Amino acid sequence: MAYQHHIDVDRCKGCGLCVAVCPKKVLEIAREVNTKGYFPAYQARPEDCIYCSTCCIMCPDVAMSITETS
Amino acid sequence: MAYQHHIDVDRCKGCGLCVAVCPKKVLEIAREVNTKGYFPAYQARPEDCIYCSTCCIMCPDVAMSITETS
Amino acid sequence: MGKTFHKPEALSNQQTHYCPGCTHGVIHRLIAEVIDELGIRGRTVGIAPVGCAVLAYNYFTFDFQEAAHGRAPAMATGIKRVRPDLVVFTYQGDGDLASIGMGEIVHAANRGEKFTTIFVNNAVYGMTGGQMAPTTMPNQRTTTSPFGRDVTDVGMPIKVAELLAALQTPGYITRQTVIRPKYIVKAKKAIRRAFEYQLEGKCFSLVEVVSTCPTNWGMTPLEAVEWSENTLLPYYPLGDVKTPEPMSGGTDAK
Amino acid sequence: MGKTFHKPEALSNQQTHYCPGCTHGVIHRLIAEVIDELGIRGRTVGIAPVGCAVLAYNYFTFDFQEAAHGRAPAMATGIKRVRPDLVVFTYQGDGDLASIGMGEIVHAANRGEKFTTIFVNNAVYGMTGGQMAPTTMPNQRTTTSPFGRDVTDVGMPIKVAELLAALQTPGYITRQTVIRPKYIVKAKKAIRRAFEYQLEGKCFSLVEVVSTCPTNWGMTPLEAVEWSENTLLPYYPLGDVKTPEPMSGGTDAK
Amino acid sequence: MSKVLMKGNEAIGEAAIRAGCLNYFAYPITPQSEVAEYLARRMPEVGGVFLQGESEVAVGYMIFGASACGARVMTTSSSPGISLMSEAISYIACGQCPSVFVNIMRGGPGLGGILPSQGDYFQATKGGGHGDYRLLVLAPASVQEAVDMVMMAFPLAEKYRNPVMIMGDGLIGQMMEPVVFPDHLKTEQLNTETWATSGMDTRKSSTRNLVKTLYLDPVQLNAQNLLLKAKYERMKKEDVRFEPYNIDSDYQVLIVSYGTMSRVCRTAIDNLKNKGIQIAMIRPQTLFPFPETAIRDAASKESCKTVISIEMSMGQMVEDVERCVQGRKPVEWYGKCGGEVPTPEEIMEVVQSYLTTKRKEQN
Amino acid sequence: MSKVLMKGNEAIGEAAIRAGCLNYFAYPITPQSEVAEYLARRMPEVGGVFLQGESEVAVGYMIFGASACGARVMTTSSSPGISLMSEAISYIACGQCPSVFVNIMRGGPGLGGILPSQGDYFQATKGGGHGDYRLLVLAPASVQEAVDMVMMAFPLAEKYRNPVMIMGDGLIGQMMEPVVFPDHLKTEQLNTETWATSGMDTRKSSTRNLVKTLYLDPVQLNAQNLLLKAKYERMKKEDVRFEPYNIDSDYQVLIVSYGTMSRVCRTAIDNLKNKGIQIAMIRPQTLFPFPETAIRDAASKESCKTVISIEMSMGQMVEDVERCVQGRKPVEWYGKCGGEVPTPEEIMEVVQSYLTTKRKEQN
Amino acid sequence: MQSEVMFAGFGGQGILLSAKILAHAAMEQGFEVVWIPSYGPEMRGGTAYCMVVISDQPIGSPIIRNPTHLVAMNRPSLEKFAPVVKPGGVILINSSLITVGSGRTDIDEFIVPVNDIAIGIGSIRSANIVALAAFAARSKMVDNDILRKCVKEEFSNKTKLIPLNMKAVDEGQKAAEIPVK
Amino acid sequence: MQSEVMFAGFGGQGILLSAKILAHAAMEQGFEVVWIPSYGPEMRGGTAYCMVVISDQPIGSPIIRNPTHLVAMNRPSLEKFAPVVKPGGVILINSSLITVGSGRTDIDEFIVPVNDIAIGIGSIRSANIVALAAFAARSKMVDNDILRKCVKEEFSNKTKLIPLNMKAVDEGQKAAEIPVK
Ligand SMILES: Cc1ncc(C[n+]2csc(CCOP(=O)(O)OP(=O)(O)O)c2C)c(N)n1
Ligand SMILES: Cc1ncc(C[n+]2csc(CCOP(=O)(O)OP(=O)(O)O)c2C)c(N)n1
Ligand code: SF4
Ligand code: SF4
Ligand code: SF4
Ligand code: SF4
Ligand code: SF4
Ligand code: SF4
Ligand SMILES: [Mg+2]
Ligand SMILES: [Mg+2]
Repeated sequence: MAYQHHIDVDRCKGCGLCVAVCPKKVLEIAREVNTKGYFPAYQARPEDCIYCSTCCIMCPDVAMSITETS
Repeated sequence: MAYQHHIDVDRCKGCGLCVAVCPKKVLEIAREVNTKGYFPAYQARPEDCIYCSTCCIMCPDVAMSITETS
Repeated sequence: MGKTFHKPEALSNQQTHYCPGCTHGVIHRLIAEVIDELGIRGRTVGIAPVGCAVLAYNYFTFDFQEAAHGRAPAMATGIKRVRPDLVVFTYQGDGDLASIGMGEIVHAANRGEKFTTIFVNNAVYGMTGGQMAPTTMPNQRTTTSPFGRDVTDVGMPIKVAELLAALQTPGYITRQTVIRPKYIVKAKKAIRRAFEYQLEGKCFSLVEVVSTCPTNWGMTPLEAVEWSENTLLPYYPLGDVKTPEPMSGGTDAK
Repeated sequence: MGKTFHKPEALSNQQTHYCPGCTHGVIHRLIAEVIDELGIRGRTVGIAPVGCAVLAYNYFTFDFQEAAHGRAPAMATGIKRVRPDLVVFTYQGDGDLASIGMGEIVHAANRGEKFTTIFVNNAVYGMTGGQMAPTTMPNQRTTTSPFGRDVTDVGMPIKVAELLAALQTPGYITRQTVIRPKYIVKAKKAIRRAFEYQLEGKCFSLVEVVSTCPTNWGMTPLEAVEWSENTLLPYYPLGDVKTPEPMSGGTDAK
Repeated sequence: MSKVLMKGNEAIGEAAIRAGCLNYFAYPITPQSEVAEYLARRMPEVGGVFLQGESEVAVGYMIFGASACGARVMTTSSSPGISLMSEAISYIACGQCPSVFVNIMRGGPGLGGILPSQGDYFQATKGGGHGDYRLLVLAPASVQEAVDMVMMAFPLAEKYRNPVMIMGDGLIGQMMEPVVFPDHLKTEQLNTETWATSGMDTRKSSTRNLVKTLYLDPVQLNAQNLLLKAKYERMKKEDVRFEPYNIDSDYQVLIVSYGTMSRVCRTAIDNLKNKGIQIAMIRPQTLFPFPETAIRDAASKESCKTVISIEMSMGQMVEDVERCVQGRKPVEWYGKCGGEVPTPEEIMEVVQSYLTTKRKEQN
Repeated sequence: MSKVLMKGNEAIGEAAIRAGCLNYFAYPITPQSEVAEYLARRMPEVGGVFLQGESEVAVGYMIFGASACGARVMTTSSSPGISLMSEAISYIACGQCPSVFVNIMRGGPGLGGILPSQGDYFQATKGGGHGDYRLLVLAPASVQEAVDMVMMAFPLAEKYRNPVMIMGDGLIGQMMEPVVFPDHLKTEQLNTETWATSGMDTRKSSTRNLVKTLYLDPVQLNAQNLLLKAKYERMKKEDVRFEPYNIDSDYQVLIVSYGTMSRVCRTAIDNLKNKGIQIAMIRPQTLFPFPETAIRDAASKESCKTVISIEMSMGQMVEDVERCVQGRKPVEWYGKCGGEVPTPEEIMEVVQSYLTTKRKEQN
Repeated sequence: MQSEVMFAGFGGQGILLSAKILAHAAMEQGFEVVWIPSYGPEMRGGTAYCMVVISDQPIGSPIIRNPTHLVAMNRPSLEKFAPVVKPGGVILINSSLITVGSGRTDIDEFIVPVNDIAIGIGSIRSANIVALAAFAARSKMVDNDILRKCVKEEFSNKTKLIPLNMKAVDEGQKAAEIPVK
Repeated sequence: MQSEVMFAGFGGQGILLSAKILAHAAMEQGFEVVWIPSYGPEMRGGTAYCMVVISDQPIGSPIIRNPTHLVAMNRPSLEKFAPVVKPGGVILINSSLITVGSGRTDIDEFIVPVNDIAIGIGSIRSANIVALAAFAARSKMVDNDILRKCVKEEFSNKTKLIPLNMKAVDEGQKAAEIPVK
């Protein structure tokens, strides 16, 4: 089974909490603003992601989801 | 030194609390109403009074006083 | 115990409107005696509640304000903040303080307002005709708990002293009663101490006084005293619940 | 920990108005997850406070009412008394619950009203721009304590969970936080337990959640998390403060 | 049902139950505590809810919560208690939740006294709370009418989805009169599907309901206010109630008076009639909507020289009377308050003074 | 003093200090919280008292307590907060304690919105609380006037021993304008000897003072009410304040408007004047006492066809306007509320519609 | 025709109850009635009084300054209300507690040792019913049978007290047989 | 003559402050001024805007639907307010964040890479002052010296920031030297 890690860029407020809690240091904050004026998080090193969902649990804005792909 | 035990009949509401607490059973409730319609307490056995002021301490209506007479 | 006994100066001559045997009168007198002894009549402001003691102002001989139902602690705060030199106390019933006025007393206690509260717990709304109070005992019948207080429906009686003692701000919180002479003597000492803490600017102080309401309990004054002793005191134990300093050896607390 | 993660059904799609990194959002999600898991969305009524979470109703997909400032517990009482079959919770901030609404929460808890309160303690008035709350820490600067909270002037921060636990009526009172994933997992269990007690008709339940307010604390979200952990948690210790039954062995409380 | 002799307060409690109101929240206050005491006994008998709230502030929001989820609900209080509910009443009006508030008025302001008064006319009719809202206000003049108005209040509250207030003075609550209770009310149950927070399962709906009063967008808040205004205008059209007395005579003075005060006026009018002096009265039964047209028309009658608003207050309703008389006749006020109730003799004297002395200049 | 650019809320705080008010109790609420925030910094500087109360209910009684012992004291709040103070205000009025309440109004009813509104006119002028009492109500139209009125409010409160309310809308609190602060007020200190609970030693008196509002005897309570009524009548004689605008022209329409709304009307009047259309305005600066005579006289002018009350509310002041115009001219209302502020263009259109279309029948 | 009866005495003398029974009986007899208590924080002793208005017409003002009759159970009540009673009415004086007269000659001064009678039949607590029955008989305001029925009904959930109070009605009526002066 | 300037952008861009300084400078120059914030629960991000009205007459309505000028610090602000600006005014566009134009031809479209300039002189936080100075110079609304003085005064209790903001004023003014199209 494979997983897909998705960040809804326009929901993200760039708070950085997910970046801080990711055990694999996968996430970083982008340098481009989104439509709301925030700098959103993105998976800088997606290959390191272990889909542990820690970032999702931390995110106050439900901006992240993990989907099972077959 | 002598003491005078005084009951202000019209202040007394006849509650009987003083009667109950007097260690010497000096007090009783009268059978005549006062101007307010209450049956006031009186010293039925003044000779037994030891002027301990227990009745005064208990009286909710400050209807009793003890005065020093020379 | 002195051999003479007179009406204290801080108490007026006016006869109270309280029912026969109601211990509100005893509590009034103790306050007056303490004020006399401390010599603070000229700088004391009392605050009457809404409750049977609403007319308390008639029975004292110093400045008084009358509060709205439950708001005496807010009024006392107003006075004490603008005039810290005055000695301020509130006199409140259990409906007044523990029901409608819960927010005000908790916050005044928590701010550590430097006034004194005399809290008269008679387990019922006296003035309005005997409705249930937050302090009404389990199964106690009142006009609004005609089948007895059902604790599964409206909860347990509130122990005000213990509740306020749970706050972190230092304060003096004690529970006393005046239903018998031996208790009256202790209650007076506690009231005096409460005023002393205020005079020292030390803390908020509250004396809960377990009282009676023969009229609304449907009892004679003597029966009321018994009921208070046998039913209220076991649930509302007497003694200091909180002191602002480590308790000194010789207090009158249990 | 499941390997997939999605927005719960009880949460709407609408984006919140909360500031970046504000943990109100995490708490919302936990409530929604619990409601999904218990399958009670169709019979739940939430009550939004006046505070930053005033618009909380926009973020959930079940019936909601919006209360006046501090009065959510009274509204919840009104609903639960006339419709005991509904599942009712209030969501309240520290200004809302611990300042203006102190009377209402104490009495709802004391009556043992069968609803659940989620109490978000962020040590400040968020919505109105960072004024002092009853839970503001000693020396913490806010717009109305510009020189820091002076505890000799306005008293110590109120420990709401401990205060309510001092009541005699049984209840479930716990303190949690959501500032780090490890705490979030525990907080969710506590929220679930709080709802379960309600579903069992057992008691009043309250989950205090120590939160953050990066905006009014003048911090980045990460700084806020640190400050919360280092300054708030020592004063507001986590864990169950009161349970309605003897605590079972394997709870998550410390 | 046969006649029973009953205290107004208890009759109000019984009427609520017969109106299908099985939910009552209140806080004790003289002179209305008997409503609570009565319902503390009665509600358990009928399987209803009785709860003594911790304060009037809390009770106001218990009413809001309960009515928002679609329950028929009532509270009773007296003047200071109603002041404490004024924030809640403003919320409930904005949230459009049907509910019934009874104010058995006592003397004010402040703690005042506990005797009958009508000092809360302004508070009830102009809104004690903040913002643009109105209550539909019913003013009974007897125990029987109090009962009838309670029975009427719930359907009206539901018709408009608006709080209804019943304003009695202390006497209405405290006196006993014979009453006949109407049968239990058989109204269609209010349709709460579209708005009440009754739980989606209960409604078998997948749309959630929301009861709120916050409208951050001023356009929306203005729209909400226009919606409310339209309801109040509709009340003015459809639910003005009043009782004329001796209105077909060639009256020289028109009295406007309500509640207990109007009964005193009726006695005065009868006595004066015996002396050959014709006086008429309009007794508003709804204080809002106010019987504006009726009063203006009655004041316009040729024979009428003066209009007097007679109140157990220091001149409150008189402002509404002045407003609707529109200068056609001089408008005067007479009243006492704080528990003093003017006697028929006093009223007769006052009325006669306007007939004999030079008509006073209006200010 | 020189001009400073200052936010209305902060200017109100500063003005209080200059008026000698060193005691401030309040609870935060938008759009007035900056008063509290300003005074939280300033009061310690001047040795004054700043306290954030736990609720508006409590704050109301802190004000009562402090003013009863003779201190000059102020609070500020906004609509829902004022509702919560209404019981206290009724008490303070009855207890005759001078004190100043500022209401920076927001949209209502209920939680409403936080934008400027004038929805609390009734509440302020007719008494949100129970019983017969009145507040003296001042309505500033600019930050400078807010300052001036705060400076004026304390002497007025003391003159009448009555609470004074300052009614600004959210804009008055939130906008910045240049202000010049008057010198510190040099009023004689109020004589509190005879009534304030300042402690007998302080007064060097052996008579105690008592501040109360309970009068169980109805004769006494009626007397207390008559005493209050006499004060309100005196206010009507001595302290009506208003500002006429373009009143010497041959205006066809008379506008009555206050506060921020009146500034919009002024712009509309200026614009119409440029188009050759004359409109006048009476701007009440005191909402109670209301400038009744001024409005009646202005409405009576031959050229005037219509009177329009323009409000940021759904028709409140219009009732007072109707009352005092006494049918001499048709009285109309225009307004929006809940944070919507009518623009000058809208006002111009409304006014013109009364000039061109057939004059509407009055209801 | 309208009658107005003032019942007055100490709190605890059962004033409100006897007034209520009179009103009830009058209602049963087909009259319009109003029962108006003096309510107040007077539960704490002091004076209690209560007005009953009985009429064959709808009753207007419930505020009566000059009642047509007075039942005075104690001295302060007599002193307070005797002067305001309308000429021609009955003033019942409880002579067990009142040692003076009404000072009026234009009324029917009706002296009954109410407390003594009540004690005589077994309990001071029936004094209010003694007074009520005596007054009702003397004033002929309500029918004897209806009064008995109403007294019974009033005590229907304290049935133990019915015999005592029936005796009180009898004795009260007997007292009224003294001819009018 | 009355000018009305709308300042608009994200919360946190210092919109209210730059508007305040403009109002202050205009006041110092002898004009009547009003500064009207959009207040709200908007402290939680979103859009912030603020109006400054400057006039040689007492200012009537503080409610302006059609300002004479606009300082647009982000794209949503430009889109929202550009259409309502009165013909003839200045529309400043912060081209660092806005990649489109105003779409108006009847105004002076004034394009300034505000953020880039601010970053260039050392801190993005001076962007608001850059924009203010650029706008003030372009619209010739207030005197340069007075503006400088007012900026200094504003930072008088954060003196460390004065040099940065003086540079921002300079750079802003420089940006305005681009001739009007
Ligand atoms: C706002 C308000 N609510 C209710 C009342 C009515 N009221 C007067 S006294 C009282 C209860 C008093 O009970 P408590 O405080 O226990 O005093 P007690 O009479 O027992 O000494 C109530 C509810 C009131 N005056 N004001
Ligand atoms: C009666 C009343 N008083 C005051 C306010 C203003 N007000 C709105 S939110 C708030 C404080 C909210 O703080 P808190 O409850 O801690 O919630 P947070 O925003 O921190 O989540 C206040 C005082 C109001 N709306 N109504
Ligand atoms: S799922 Fe885990 S590893 Fe992947 S980005 Fe999130 S926290 Fe990092
Ligand atoms: S926690 Fe959520 S909102 Fe914050 S940066 Fe990460 S994805 Fe964005
Ligand atoms: S003084 Fe002592 S002995 Fe004398 S009567 Fe009183 S209690 Fe009894
Ligand atoms: S205690 Fe006082 S009031 Fe009671 S009977 Fe004795 S003297 Fe009388
Ligand atoms: S009612 Fe109760 S509390 Fe009140 S005076 Fe009587 S006995 Fe005392
Ligand atoms: S102000 Fe504070 S509590 Fe409110 S949304 Fe922002 S960070 Fe959260
Ligand atoms: Mg009590
Ligand atoms: Mg908070």
